Amino acid sequence: GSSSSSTTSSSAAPSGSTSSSGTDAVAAAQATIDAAKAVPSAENLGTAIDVKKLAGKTIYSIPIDSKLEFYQVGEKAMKAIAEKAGLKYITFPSDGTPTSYQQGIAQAIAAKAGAILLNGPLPETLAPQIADAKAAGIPVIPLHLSDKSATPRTITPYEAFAPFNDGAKLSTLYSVVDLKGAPVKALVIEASGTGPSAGMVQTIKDTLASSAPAGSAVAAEINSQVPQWSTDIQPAVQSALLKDPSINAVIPIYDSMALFAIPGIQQAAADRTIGVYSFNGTPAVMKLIKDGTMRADVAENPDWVAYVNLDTAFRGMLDSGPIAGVSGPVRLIDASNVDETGNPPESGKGFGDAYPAAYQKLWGLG
Amino acid sequence: MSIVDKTPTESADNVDAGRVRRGFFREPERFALIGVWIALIIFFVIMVPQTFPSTANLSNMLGSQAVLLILALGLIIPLRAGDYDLSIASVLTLSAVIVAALNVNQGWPVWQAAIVAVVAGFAIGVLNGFIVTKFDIDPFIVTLGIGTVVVGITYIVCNSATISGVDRILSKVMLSKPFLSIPLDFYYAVALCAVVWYLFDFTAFGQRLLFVGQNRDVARLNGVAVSRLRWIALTCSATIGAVAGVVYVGTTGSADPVSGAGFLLPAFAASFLGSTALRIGRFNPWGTLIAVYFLVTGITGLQLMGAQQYVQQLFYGGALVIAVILSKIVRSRSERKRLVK
Amino acid sequence: MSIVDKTPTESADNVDAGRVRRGFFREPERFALIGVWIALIIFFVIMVPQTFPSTANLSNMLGSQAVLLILALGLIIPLRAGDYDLSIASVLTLSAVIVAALNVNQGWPVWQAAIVAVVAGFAIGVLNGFIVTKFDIDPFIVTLGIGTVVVGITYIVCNSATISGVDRILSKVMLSKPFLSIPLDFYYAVALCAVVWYLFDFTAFGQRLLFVGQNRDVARLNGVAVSRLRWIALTCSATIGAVAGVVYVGTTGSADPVSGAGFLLPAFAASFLGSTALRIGRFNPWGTLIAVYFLVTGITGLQLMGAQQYVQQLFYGGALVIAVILSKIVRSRSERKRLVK
Amino acid sequence: MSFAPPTVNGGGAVGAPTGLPLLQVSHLAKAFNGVPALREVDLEIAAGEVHGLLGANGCGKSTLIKILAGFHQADGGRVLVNGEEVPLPLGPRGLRDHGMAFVHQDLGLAPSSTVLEHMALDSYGASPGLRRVSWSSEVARVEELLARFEVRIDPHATIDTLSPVQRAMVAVVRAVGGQELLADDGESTGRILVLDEPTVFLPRDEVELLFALLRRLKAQGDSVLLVSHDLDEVLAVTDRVTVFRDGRLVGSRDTEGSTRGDIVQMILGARDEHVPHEATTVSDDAVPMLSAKSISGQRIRDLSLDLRAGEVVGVTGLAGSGFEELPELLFGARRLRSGTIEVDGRRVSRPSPGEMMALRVVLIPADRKAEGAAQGLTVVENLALPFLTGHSRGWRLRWRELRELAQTICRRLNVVPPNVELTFGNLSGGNQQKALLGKWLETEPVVMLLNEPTQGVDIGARREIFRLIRAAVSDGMAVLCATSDYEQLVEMADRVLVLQNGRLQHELTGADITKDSLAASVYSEGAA
Ligand SMILES: Nc1ncnc2c1ncn2[C@@H]1O[C@H](COP(=O)(O)OP(=O)(O)OP(=O)(O)O)[C@@H](O)[C@H]1O
Ligand SMILES: Nc1ncnc2c1ncn2[C@@H]1O[C@H](COP(=O)(O)OP(=O)(O)OP(=O)(O)O)[C@@H](O)[C@H]1O
Ligand SMILES: [Mg+2]
Ligand SMILES: [Mg+2]
Repeated sequence: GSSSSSTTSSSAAPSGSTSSSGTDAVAAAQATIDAAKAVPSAENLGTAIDVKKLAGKTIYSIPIDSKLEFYQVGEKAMKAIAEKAGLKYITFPSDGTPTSYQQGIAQAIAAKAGAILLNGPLPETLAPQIADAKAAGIPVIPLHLSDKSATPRTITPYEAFAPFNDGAKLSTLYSVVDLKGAPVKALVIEASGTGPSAGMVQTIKDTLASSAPAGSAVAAEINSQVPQWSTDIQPAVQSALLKDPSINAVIPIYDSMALFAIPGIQQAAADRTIGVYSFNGTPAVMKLIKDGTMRADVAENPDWVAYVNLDTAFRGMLDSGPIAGVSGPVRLIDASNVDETGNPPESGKGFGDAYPAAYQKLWGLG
Repeated sequence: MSIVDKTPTESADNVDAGRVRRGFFREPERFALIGVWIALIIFFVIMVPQTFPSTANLSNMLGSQAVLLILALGLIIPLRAGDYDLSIASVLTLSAVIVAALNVNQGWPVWQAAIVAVVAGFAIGVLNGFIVTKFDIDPFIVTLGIGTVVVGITYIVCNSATISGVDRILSKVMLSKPFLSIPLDFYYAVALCAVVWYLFDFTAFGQRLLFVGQNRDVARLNGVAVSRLRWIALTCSATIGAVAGVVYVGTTGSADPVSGAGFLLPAFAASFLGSTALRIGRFNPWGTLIAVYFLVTGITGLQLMGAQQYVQQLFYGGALVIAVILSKIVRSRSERKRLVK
Repeated sequence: MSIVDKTPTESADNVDAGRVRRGFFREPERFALIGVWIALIIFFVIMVPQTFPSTANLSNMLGSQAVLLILALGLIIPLRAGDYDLSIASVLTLSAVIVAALNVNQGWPVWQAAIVAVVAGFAIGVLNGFIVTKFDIDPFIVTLGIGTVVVGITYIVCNSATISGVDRILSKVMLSKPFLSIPLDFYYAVALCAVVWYLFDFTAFGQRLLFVGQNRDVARLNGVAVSRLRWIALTCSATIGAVAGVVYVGTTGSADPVSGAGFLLPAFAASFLGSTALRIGRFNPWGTLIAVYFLVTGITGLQLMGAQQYVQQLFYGGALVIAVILSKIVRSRSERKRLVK
Repeated sequence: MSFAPPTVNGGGAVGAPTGLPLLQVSHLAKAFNGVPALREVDLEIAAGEVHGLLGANGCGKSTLIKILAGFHQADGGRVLVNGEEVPLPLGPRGLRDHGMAFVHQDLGLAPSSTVLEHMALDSYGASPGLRRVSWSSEVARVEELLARFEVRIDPHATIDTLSPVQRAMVAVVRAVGGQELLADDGESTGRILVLDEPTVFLPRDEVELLFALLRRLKAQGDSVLLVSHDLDEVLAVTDRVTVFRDGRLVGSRDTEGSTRGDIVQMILGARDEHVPHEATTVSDDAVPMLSAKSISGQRIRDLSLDLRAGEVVGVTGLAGSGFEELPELLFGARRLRSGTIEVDGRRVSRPSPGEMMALRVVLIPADRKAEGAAQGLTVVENLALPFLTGHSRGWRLRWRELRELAQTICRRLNVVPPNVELTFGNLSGGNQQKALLGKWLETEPVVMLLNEPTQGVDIGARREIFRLIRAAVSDGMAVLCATSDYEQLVEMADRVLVLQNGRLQHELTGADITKDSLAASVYSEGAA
């Protein structure tokens, strides 16, 4: 339970590559933001497949920790969709330990599952068990682990991607817009233990270098492993803000981090106006947008994600070839559109209602 | 396995001199930890002159550790009686979640929610104490088990979700900075320190607790109600754990079912490290306070110096061990010195 | 034990009478835990008839807990000598990370990497023992501190990231199922159980360890080299912790700097729960094995019944407490029986 | 239960060649935290002698023994065995591998381990101990040993289930057995058995049997070092005695032709004037301070007795007769199986130490180290414990008052050193005992329950303790004193209850209380 955060001044991006003037950057960013605030569309979801063939099969899903809200919501959504499509869906009650994932896969194999979904656990940490599944002819499909720009793993040809880097990019751009042309001095909070972390941090740096006013940069990074968020993030944020008074934006790569970062900001810099911009769309966090403590959150729609995940799962079970670079959409939530997410905000609200039908059609069930 | 260092708290240099030595400067080893602490502060003042000595940083360091300090103060009460309480961190989490759930989801006034949370903690403490004393079972495993059950309950209460948006009043009560720009929760922690100190050093309860921790039979043959005291001690720790939970909600404005666990080992570290200061070999509140702020001083300083995360880990662990070793060495050194004169 | 709160395992009368009931059926309370375990198994066989009794499930239950069992077996060695080793989980993590780093990043043969890892664990144990015995400091805080340092080192070794792609050979050595379709690592764990059992019950070393744990002064008055034994015990635990780490890498094919910590409390739970079986009040390997598989039986059964995860938590904690209470009740019950005749 | 002189087997070879002493200790010094406990003492033990080591409490006897056993490390001096120097410091095993075996003052037994496990400890000597232990042969050896000494104790019984007497026997038998093992390994010729106050727990008859054993050992060329405060024992069994005073050697002399007085003078440096007390008989119709009606405990069966103000009631009997259980039973420290207890007319339903103390009944337990005081806390903290509520303003303790109180107690019983800030454990046990007695007298009890009150206390202290108890009694306190030390009963008891098999068998009063009459009634018809 000791501190595990770090603050390293990253060298500012070469100003040559930064966009000419602050105002242009803001304008450009503003355009992207406005687009991202709109309800995402449900077009071109990929080639059609026939899911009827899969009726009666069982899907086993192993979340990182079945207790956690984020996974509960997702699992519930996927269960509903799978059953609607005529499949059985079982969520393995994992408890966050690799041991429980191993047990989950073993049980899935024992139960002759049609597919195993890794909703969070890293495939690399389960190589032997995944090999067993392969041997048993069961496809293992990682969900929501890598950005859609990533290339699928060799051990798991089918993988459902997520728009992590889009999220990082949008939350960064929002800070640009928010600061009205002033150079962004961002404090980035990451969790190197999680898969997408490195990519998202890189995206933030690139965005600040390419599409932010000159002089924008990541002023400090805090790296905190998930178990230590509660004890470490707040003091680390406080120290970082003290250490570097120029920091004017805080970008936690996952919005659950914001819950610990915000008190730190209020403590160490009550007098400064520092916006918090993040990614995920956790209801508890979107609520903070309502009361202004949080500026913007790039939200995913767990329900939509569930469709994407199962689409990939079905394709895996049918072995109809993976489709690269597809993921669920994101919508940027700020004070202007937070009310569309419900009151109090609920995950999944504010993404329109076109996509379920679209997927039913895609799967030949509609 | 004794958890209290039973080596004599007095060296025997004053044997032949019937004269009673109780002066402040008796036993320099009592101040070894403070010495290291001061050295550390000086080091950082030199290394990070602009930010480290700033009031902002001071208030940052003092404020950010209040929850941990309160938790550790709860822990040392059963520790003094020779009992571990491993459930205290789970109680903190449950209490925090109860406050948030009642206040946010049920719309109760926050102070009512807080009372319910503390009562819940109290009840858990009573249960711990009951099992430990009635069935005479090692508290280590009892509190480990009950703690796990409490975690389960926590998930039910908050229905596995993070609950945010707790009434701002609570945060104000905890974080506003009326004097010296130090947040209130620090003052609460210090106040609790004083209370525990009074309890330990100036009340019959404290003395009896000490005997229970040192030798249950002796305590019992001297008419001390050993079981009742152990029970009370475990109840105190759980109740204080719940209070820490309320403060925690105040500082974060939200509550989730996992956060609290991270506090357990640091709280133990602080308690044991504290028992090497001021009253060597005995768990004592002021020593615990010093331990907490000694550790955070190091961590914060390193953060301000921009050290890597692992450097902080190395410091945390290293400091723990070295500080303890040091107080031992100084002790025997000073004993030898006393012998020659 | 003393005149106070007498719960003699033998009434003095039948001591004079000479014979104490010995042999298998002495002290039924020794089997309370096994009884509960069997009851649990029957319950699940009835509730989940198709999957629970399947060989697949059996091999799953047995195999998945090998790492935990090995860790717990390491833990009970210092526990028998009265010392806690809180660093053992960190050692497991470090060892796992060393194997992965050397094998994957440095391209060493995996068995060489494993040797290095175990040696590292051995060294940490030696350090723990040195500090504890030379400076006479409570192992609880020493191992807590060293454990934290070890975590720091772990982050350096793996540079805060998960390392995957460890040589499949290792996984084969751990997971292939030559007999009864039970993974090999289970047999390793059982073998270690037997070794520790031999050590505890059939060697002078084990006997001396027992006396050290019960009363250090008595042990010394009997010419036992107390410090050396405690030192050795702490070295054993760390070394076995490292071995557990190697097995762990085998089962996951990868290593990360955090997941190991999750084993600490379960290992303690198993050790203490185990001390309520077979040899009541003494940490013993077979009891530990029973405890580990008793707990996993419950968890797995609940999983197969599709219970929510918090239900598992409630079971885990509840089972811990109830099992311990039960063995106490049965004990005093059977004592009263013995006293009357 | 008896403790018969066995035929000791093994190592019959008579002692060391020539007149070389078996053990020769010279200029041995030891200080604790700078306080000298031993100042350059010498000690010589010849082959085939029983050697007494005498001295007042805290004079360094046990310290010397603990050094030889490897428990403490000497600060300086030389140790020679059979004329060969043994380099200091001795390892953890001390001189065990040179044929010495020890029975320590506190017996050195672990409560929750079995007799067998204790005896097994000796079987491996200094080996690293990874060799397999054959339990069957261990059991055989131990059972043979116990049988030979006619000690009827189950090898698998844990120590905490044994009476103090049984524990003492186990300790002694075990030491002898350990030496035989060495003999079998042919490791040693003449051997030395060291006994630090072994008799304090033993009733007369057992003591006699123990001495018979010692004579036997001596007969075969082995030697014995015996620490005792009972001069009659010493005169009876030893050939030579060495006397220490405050860590210094006073001298050695042959027991042959020494009188009790000579030795007392060596120990105290003063003549010893023996004052027998005249028993005061209290009329039976005086109200009983404490009365027990048909109480039963673990051994005691349906026993009734009254304690009246101003009398000292002694309780004695054979080992296992239950007399040693009585004080604890009356104090509520042991579970009362049946019967009722009244204090000062008030009925106590379920007696507990707390309740009894509230009624001003106090107990001084036999096991001073484990139950008398918290060894790790200071003297003042230990002495203050019963007075906390009395000396607090509201909730606040008045430490100054408590400190003064502790100082007066120490002064009154001249506890040395008189520093109340000292860790209690650093007091010699005799001084610990005085301090504890003073503490309880200070509470002005109406009933005082004593269990072996002068156990391991030197004559000087013993006299003081008697005087203090008498004084309190004459102020109307009632005392119950359970002891197997007849001399003590003669010296202070007005009435003596003799128990057999947990039941009251005889009652002696006034002038009838003599060593002989006590012995007679203890062994009279119906005795086990
Ligand atoms: N471990 C220790 N720490 C501090 N002081 C000690 C220690 N052991 C012995 N002493 C002191 O050394 C002196 C000698 O003690 P020792 O036990 O040898 O006396 P003794 O001759 O055995 O007395 P007794 O007849 O009461 O057994 C005592 O004053 C005692 O307080
Ligand atoms: N660990 C320790 N720390 C301090 N003092 C100790 C320690 N162990 C023993 N002592 C002291 O060492 C001395 C030796 O104790 P020992 O067991 O010989 O009995 P004693 O107290 O001398 O007995 P008595 O006075 O009844 O003959 C005692 O003063 C005891 O208090
Ligand atoms: Mg002594
Ligand atoms: Mg003595």
